[in-house]
This record gives sequence, C-alpha cells and structure tokens, in this order.
Amino acid sequence: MSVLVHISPGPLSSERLLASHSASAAHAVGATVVFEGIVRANEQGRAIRALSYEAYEPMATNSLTQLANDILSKHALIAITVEHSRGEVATGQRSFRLAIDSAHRKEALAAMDEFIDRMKRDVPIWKTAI
Amino acid sequence: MSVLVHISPGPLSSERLLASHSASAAHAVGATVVFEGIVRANEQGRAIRALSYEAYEPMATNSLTQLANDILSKHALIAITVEHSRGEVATGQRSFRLAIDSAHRKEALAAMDEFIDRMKRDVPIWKTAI
Amino acid sequence: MTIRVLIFGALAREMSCKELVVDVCAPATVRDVNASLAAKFPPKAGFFQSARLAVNHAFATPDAPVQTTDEVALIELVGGG
Amino acid sequence: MTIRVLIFGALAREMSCKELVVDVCAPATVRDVNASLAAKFPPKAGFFQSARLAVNHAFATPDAPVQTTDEVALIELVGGG
Repeated sequence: MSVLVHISPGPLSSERLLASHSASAAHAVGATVVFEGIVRANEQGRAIRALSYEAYEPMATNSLTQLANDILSKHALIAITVEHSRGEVATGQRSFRLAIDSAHRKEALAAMDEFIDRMKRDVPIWKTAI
Repeated sequence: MSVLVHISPGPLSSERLLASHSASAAHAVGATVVFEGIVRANEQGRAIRALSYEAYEPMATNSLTQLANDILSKHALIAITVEHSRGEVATGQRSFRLAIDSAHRKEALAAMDEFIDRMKRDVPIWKTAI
Repeated sequence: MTIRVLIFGALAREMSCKELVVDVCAPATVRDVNASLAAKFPPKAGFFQSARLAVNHAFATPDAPVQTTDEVALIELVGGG
Repeated sequence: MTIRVLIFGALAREMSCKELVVDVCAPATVRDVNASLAAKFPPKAGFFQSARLAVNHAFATPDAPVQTTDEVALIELVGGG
C-alpha cells in the first residue's frame, strides 16, 4: 500500500508520477484508473486564459495525504498518486492528476469519485480565473 | 465527437492511442479518465502465466464501436478511445484501455463504469487463463 | 436446411470444436436454431435453449429469420475485459 | 489576546488582505474566534459565524482551544480541482 502526493508549480507534465509499491503488490494490480483535470477555455460561461491555484501549505499536502491514506484503506486499494498544480495553469493544460492502482475496477472508480468530492470540500486549494 | 476502436495482437503499449477531435472540442475537455485493465497473477485464486483473448471479428469491433458511440451520445462526451488485446497477454501487462475525454468528471466516470459493464455483457471477446 | 453455429471460448473447448451444425426446417428463426441445438445436445439443453445467438455479426431476437447462408454465432460471455 | 486568521482566494481578494485580526478573551475557543470575526465584519456576520477554521493546519471543532501562538486559517472552499 502506497501513497504519493505532490504539489508543484505550473502545469503538470504529461507523464504521471509513479507511487512505489512492492513487487508482490504490483502483481495484484488488475485495474489502473487515471483522472486528469484540464483547464477549460470557459469557466462558468466566461472565456479565460488560465487558472491560478493557491494552496495553503503545509495543510494542503497534509490533507491530501490523509485523504489518500483514508481512501486507500477504505477501498482496499494498492496505490494512490495525487499531483496538483499551484500557480498559473493555461487553458488546455493539466492542473490535477489522480492515479489509482487497484485489484478491481469497481473499487478504483468509486474511490476516484469519492476522492475528488472530498478534495473539493476539504483540501485548502483555491482557484482564480485569469 | 470522436470514437476510436482498436483490437490488436498481444499486450497494449504503454502509450495510449488518441482519438482525433477538433480544436474546438479539445478546448472543451475538462476531464480525461483512462482505465487500464492489467492481467493479474491470480485468476480466481489460481496462479496464471498469461491470459489468452479470443475475439469474434468483425462483430467484436462492430459492437465496441456501437457501444462507444452510444455511450458518447448518452453522456455527452467529447471522445472515447477503446483498445483491446487479442491473443496472449502475460501477467502484469495491459490487455484493455478505455480513455474518455469529457467536459466534466461525473459523466466521464459514469460512462466508464457503464461502458465496461456493457462490454463484458455484449462484446464477443473471451479470455482463457494459461 | 443446415445451419452452422460458431462457438467460442470455454464452450468451444468443452465441445472440442469450433462450430455446431443443426438441421432446421425452412423458413427458420433464431428460436428454431436454439431449439435444435437443445434437442441435439440433451445434457446442455437448458443452456442452448436460452443461449444468445448473433446472425451476421449482430445479436438477433428469437423471431429473426435465419437462412443457411447466414453466419450464426453463439455468444455467451462470462465477463471479458 | 490577539488572534490572526489567514484568509485565501476570493475572500482575500474581497477583503483586500491576507489575514484578519481579532481580539478574544483568553482562554478562547474556535467558536469565540468565529464570533469575533462576525462581530467585527457585520455585513458578513453570517458567513464568519459558520466559516470553517483550521488551527495549526487541521480543521478544528468549535470547542477546540485557540492561543495567540496558533496558526489559524479560514478555509472556505467553493470547489477546487
């Protein structure tokens, strides 16, 4: 069981970070689901150039890590990797990536939905359209 | 709106295929979700070396394409790419990938779950543990 | 007339063949093919009676017509992916 | 005693500052900080009365104690990601 959380400046790279897990855990992975959030050209009907993300550190990293550990145990997952941007991310670029390794699909999809709902409610990161 | 379906021999590459869509559609993408199915070392409690996939062509490709178009319209998605292996895929390797581009997350996750349920029920591809 | 029914996966291994052949009276429907399969293989009659058949690469309803030139396939899935 | 409350996002822009300062009587709780914020900014009294506060980087219940050396932050989220 493994969790990796990374908040970094600017857009995320196209390559996902990989949470390390043991070889025995790797053999149990039957489903990998990756969600990427991309800045859209329209935010609430208004054309935008970019979003700017403000994270309250270290609470943002702490709460993402706690959330990931909680979701990992609850859904009996194998690994979770969370990446979030801070600062400016232009339209069309990635600002968020959540990757879940699991034995089965249903847990992975349920975990993904729950993770993002709880993140939006509880993780102190704010966005501003610019 | 765009659909791409590809059934190919052996394990899938680590790079996903990309469905082409217009620049205006690309600007509307706010969520990309990618599901990968990986051959696990245990199938129903039994250690295996690989799975062998048998597809009934052209019905398999036809029904994946129809399913993708149906799910695309129903959930108002932007693009769906489906890749499935035929023949032998060793444990730890990818045999299935479903990538969904959508304006929003909820539709993408619901579409992914529904797609895979219906695929398992209706698309003529059989697997054998070896 | 003779109808050839393609089979796959575990069923093909169990039957040790890739297709089953049945005789039906023309004009025939998918329902007639199911019934003939059930009659020909009594140990699996229940399975064949309700098995899903595709005609020319699309699932067909019980009332759909079947001709000897059609490609008929028995599609029973146990969970692919 | 003086409590500094960090603020972020749209609220920080609206208030044109990064922190709010309130006075509370010691010993104080999170509830007292909320009440002092509400009293100091009457137009937003309802908002401040029920706003979520974090103490030292963790959400705190209304009964949690607050000291002048704690890092207090007001965390109102409207949907991040």
